Amino acid sequence: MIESLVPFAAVMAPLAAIPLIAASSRWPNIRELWTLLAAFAAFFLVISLIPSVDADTLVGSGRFFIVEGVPLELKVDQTGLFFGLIASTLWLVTCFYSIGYVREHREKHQTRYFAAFAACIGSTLGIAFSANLVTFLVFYEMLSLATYPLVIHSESPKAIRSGRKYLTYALTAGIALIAAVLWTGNAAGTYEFTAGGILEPGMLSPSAMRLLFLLFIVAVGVKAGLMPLHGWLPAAMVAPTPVSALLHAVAVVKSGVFGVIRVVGFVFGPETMAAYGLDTMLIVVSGTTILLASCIALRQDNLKARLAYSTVGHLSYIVLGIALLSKSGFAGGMLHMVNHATMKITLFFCAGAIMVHLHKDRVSQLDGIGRAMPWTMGAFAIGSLGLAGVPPVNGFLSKWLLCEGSLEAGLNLPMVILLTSGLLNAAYFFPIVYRAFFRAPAEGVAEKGEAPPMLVVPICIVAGFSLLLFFWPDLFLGLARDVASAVFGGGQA
Amino acid sequence: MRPDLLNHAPILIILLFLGGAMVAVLAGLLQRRLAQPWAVGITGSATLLSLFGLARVLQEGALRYQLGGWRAPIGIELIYDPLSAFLVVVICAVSLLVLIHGRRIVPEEIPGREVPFFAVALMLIGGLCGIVLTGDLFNLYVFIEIVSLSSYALLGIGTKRSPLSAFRYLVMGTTAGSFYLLGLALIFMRTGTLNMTDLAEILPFVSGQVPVLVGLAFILVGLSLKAAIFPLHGWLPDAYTDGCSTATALIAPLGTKTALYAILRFVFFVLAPAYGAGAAPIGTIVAYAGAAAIVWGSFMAMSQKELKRMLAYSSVAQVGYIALGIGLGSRYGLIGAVLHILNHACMKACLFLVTGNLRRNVGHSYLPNLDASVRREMPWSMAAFCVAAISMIGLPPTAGFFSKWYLALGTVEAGQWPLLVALLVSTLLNGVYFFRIFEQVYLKPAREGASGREARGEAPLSMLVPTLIFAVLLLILGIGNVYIVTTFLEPIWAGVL
Amino acid sequence: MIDFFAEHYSHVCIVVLIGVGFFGMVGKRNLVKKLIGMSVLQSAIILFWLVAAFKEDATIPIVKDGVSPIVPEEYVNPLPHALMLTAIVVAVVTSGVAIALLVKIYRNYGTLEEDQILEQL
Amino acid sequence: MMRSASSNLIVRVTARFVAPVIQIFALYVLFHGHYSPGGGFQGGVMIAASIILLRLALGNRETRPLISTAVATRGAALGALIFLAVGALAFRYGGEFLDYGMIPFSDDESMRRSHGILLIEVGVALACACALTAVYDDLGEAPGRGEERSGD
Repeated sequence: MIESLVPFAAVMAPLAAIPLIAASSRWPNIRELWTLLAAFAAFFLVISLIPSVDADTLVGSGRFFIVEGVPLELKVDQTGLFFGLIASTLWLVTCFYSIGYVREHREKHQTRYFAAFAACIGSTLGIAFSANLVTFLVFYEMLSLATYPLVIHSESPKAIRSGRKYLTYALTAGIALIAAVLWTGNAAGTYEFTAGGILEPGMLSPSAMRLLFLLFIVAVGVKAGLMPLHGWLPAAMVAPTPVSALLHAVAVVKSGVFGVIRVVGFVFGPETMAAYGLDTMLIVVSGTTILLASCIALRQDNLKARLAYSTVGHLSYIVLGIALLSKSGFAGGMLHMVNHATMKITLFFCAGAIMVHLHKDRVSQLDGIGRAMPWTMGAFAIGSLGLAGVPPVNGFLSKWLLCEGSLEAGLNLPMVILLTSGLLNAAYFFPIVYRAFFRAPAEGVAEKGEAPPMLVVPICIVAGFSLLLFFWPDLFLGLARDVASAVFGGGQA
Repeated sequence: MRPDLLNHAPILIILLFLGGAMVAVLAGLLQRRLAQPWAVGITGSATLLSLFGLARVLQEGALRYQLGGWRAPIGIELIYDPLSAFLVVVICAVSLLVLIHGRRIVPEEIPGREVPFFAVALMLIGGLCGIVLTGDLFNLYVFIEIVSLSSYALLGIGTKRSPLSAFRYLVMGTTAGSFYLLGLALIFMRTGTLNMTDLAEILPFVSGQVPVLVGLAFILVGLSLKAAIFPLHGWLPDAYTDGCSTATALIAPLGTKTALYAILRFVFFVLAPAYGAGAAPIGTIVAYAGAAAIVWGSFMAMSQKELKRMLAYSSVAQVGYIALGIGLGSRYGLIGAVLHILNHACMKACLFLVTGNLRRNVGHSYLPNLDASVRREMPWSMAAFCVAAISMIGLPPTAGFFSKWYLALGTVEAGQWPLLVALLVSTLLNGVYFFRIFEQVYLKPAREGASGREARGEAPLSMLVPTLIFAVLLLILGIGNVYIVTTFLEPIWAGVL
Repeated sequence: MIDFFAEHYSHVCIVVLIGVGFFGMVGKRNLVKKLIGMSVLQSAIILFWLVAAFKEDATIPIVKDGVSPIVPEEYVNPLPHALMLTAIVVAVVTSGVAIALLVKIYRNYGTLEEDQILEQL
Repeated sequence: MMRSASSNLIVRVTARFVAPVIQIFALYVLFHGHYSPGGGFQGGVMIAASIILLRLALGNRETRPLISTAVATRGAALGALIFLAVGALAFRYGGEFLDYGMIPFSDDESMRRSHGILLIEVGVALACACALTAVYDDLGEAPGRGEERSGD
């Protein structure tokens, strides 16, 4: 392991920006400068870690004891790097988009918005780089708390109701996580994430093992939107769109999914999972979620709600891939983390651009807007194709790997679910694209033209990512495969 | 600081307060305004002294101070070990901040009575230090009564209702004291000693005798009444609600906690050799009483509309945490209990100080009437409130999370799942009643001109600074908990086993 | 039976006194009567200590000439008495504070009957 | 109210006569405290009793100027301070708190202890007498005065 302060600095960069942001609330330009500086700093710090992390080498920073016997330790392994890359890269893009969005939309409480945003990203990076369960817990709870101001941002009664709902779910998850972490530490004698798991079969009685797993799944499943724990996610769509885009498609929900990866691959380990039938439990839950969420998404007229349910479904793709306990499935799940992130953030950015520019937020209002906003809706089309699993967008790759993993595990049903869900995805996304390009626009839409560049450029960038990652998936795919090999043993690790 | 003076540090700290109180009576009659600076000065120098004393204890080990030159089992002994030295620092520092905060608010809330108020407050703090320091069971009784009497007097000044609440508190408190004394008589009859260390050595020989067991039961019930452990907490909510701001801010964080500390000392240092660590049957009862307190207190707090009353009920719950830790009787239980004594002192003090700020500048602390105007006028106070509340809920990285962590670890280790559930559920319940306030203060639109009162803005510096210091402390204590555990608690635990 | 009472009459008295004290504190609705009950309880416990320290045919523990050998049976243990002196002080101060509070309550409500005070709340 | 001066001549004269007797006996109890049952607390209480007796019998107007409430309050504090000061004086001579045997009142060890305890008892008596008087005054006082407590 290499000792270095880089992981620590990467986590602290956004957190250190918070007081600066708060202090310069009177001067929006300086305030946004801090946000951008922090975003760039975090981005380059994470990028700089890529060369030094491979399957054998970890980068760690600091062993400061947070509770007796357990250090608050940040350690970048490939899994953490994978997630850290997604979060920091997309944050940078979202920063530009956010600035454009809140100014265009004349949001109130912008300082609170940017401060909370920075806190969220700091916590997310902390989750990504956590070396043990306690550190993970600390950042997980911080993330829960930091998201609250963003959910209630508009301060409307509806937002406040959603905020309450969110808190109820998040605090319950936090409780379950504390209990699970304590129990694990007591049973396994360590909190350290270890590829292949720290809980050996036989450490706990079968029923206790299942209960512990259930606690973990409740804890991380809330953020990962596993049904029936997903209720907060559609409600949280009252938040401003960049928040929905980054946090509810990337940072927060992916923290939950990342938690599933850690729990399955690094706490329980495939052996224990299989020994107690925990994988079946997870497959059933995630499979059901995929189908149900896609069906519900079909019925949503509100664009963001449709995206939210689509998110719920796609998060379960990842969980399903991990639950398959096969190398390709695991790699596919991880790859889908990054792919879904780029595609869904594209869609959310588009929804946001439509909302601030044309003040439309319902699917039924979108007739013909593709003519006014060709770039935006073009990006939207790319995202939709990807989510439905059509090449040449990156979504195809991860879905392919997932199906392969399903076969590798000797299970057919998951593959059927995945393919069915692909159809359903097409069914709820393509009509939007169709409406936008092939229906006559409503009055006054065509003259409005394209959204401001501060919004469109980030949209094009993330859509470009989605395409790029189809042609050059090597970085992420390599990382994902390495992690899978480490977890399942053998291979090049 | 002269080193030979530090040999007397434990008694000097108590003397400073008691003597300071007397001088305050003498001097305060001449010039009323001098009372508060004098009290602050005394507490400040005691804080300094206790810090030097702590440093010395850490360097040279525990100090056993024999009063009057009489050797230990006969004379009264003060035990100045890392734990008690540390808690004395906490008591002095917390009271110092609260007394500074009282500069403006005491003359405004109870005009004309500053001198007796601050004199009695000094006696109270001296008594608190005494409880923590003493190694003699009868001396403990005397200090507990000094604290109780000062509390009755302090809480009796205030609103129209406060004398009645204070009287009820007095009746309960005296019953508790009588129980303790009765139990002590039985123990003394059987063992002939009042010294804690001595008793711990003798007790194993008589541990099964009926009078001894009855005596122990009386002592524990008496102390539990003073500490307001469920279901003996009935006096607490009224007493805390009706007192004046500074009095509650002084007594709520420290009063019941030192009684709990006395229980902790008694259970771990006197009973442990005879009955095993945690004194098995008693421990279980105490732990479950604590769990019941946590749940019941949280539910009662949720249904309150007056902020002070809500905080009082949450105190009942917080006492439950500490009781739970003591009842577990294990290493993690002890760590959790002591840390929570410390953390709760800071959290509650912070919350009550904010309540004081609200009462002074907004005119009330009635929850349904709080709205966003409060936050706009008093952004710093409310920020401090948020930190303290998050710590009460127990979210990292605030201090409250870590004491809960150790307590939960203790329950898991002992396999006491119901206790763990109570601990964790309380997090949710605390969340409910504190986020309700956040919503009010941050999101409820201000009613224009409804209050008919001109805005008084943020609290004056003398009130704001102590409040903010507490808020910052909560973060520091959270991050630094391991240092506290390894430095102050580890040697103690080594001594118990 | 009679023997038991004859031998332990002092303890029986103390138990009765404690009972009376408790009854006063719990059963009476008048605050002054509560206070009286409280005082009775305190006195009973002080009495209990003194009874426990009683020793027949013993005297105060002051050695006059210091020549004769000291026989412990001849002297009373002074400790309980000294302690109870302190306990009495505590009891007196408690009563003082209690009476002060009662005076204030009477001024605020015009009565010391708990029921009538509760009506006014 | 109830403490208006008694108009009964016998009560007044008896009280005037009895009070000094009580006080002298109180002093005996005080100064003989370390040889026989008695001491500062008992003596102090008796002095307070005599003062209160006078207040009851003669009324406040006549007795207050002799020992006013303010003086009583300060006396109580002063008494407690004497106690603490003697205790703390032991520091000066290398003893621990209240180790008055170390204070060089005399060469003889037992005499040193005797003098030390006497000083302390005087302090206690002063505190007791004054505090009880102050409490008594305070309870019947017109509204507006604060709580009272004593140093024990």
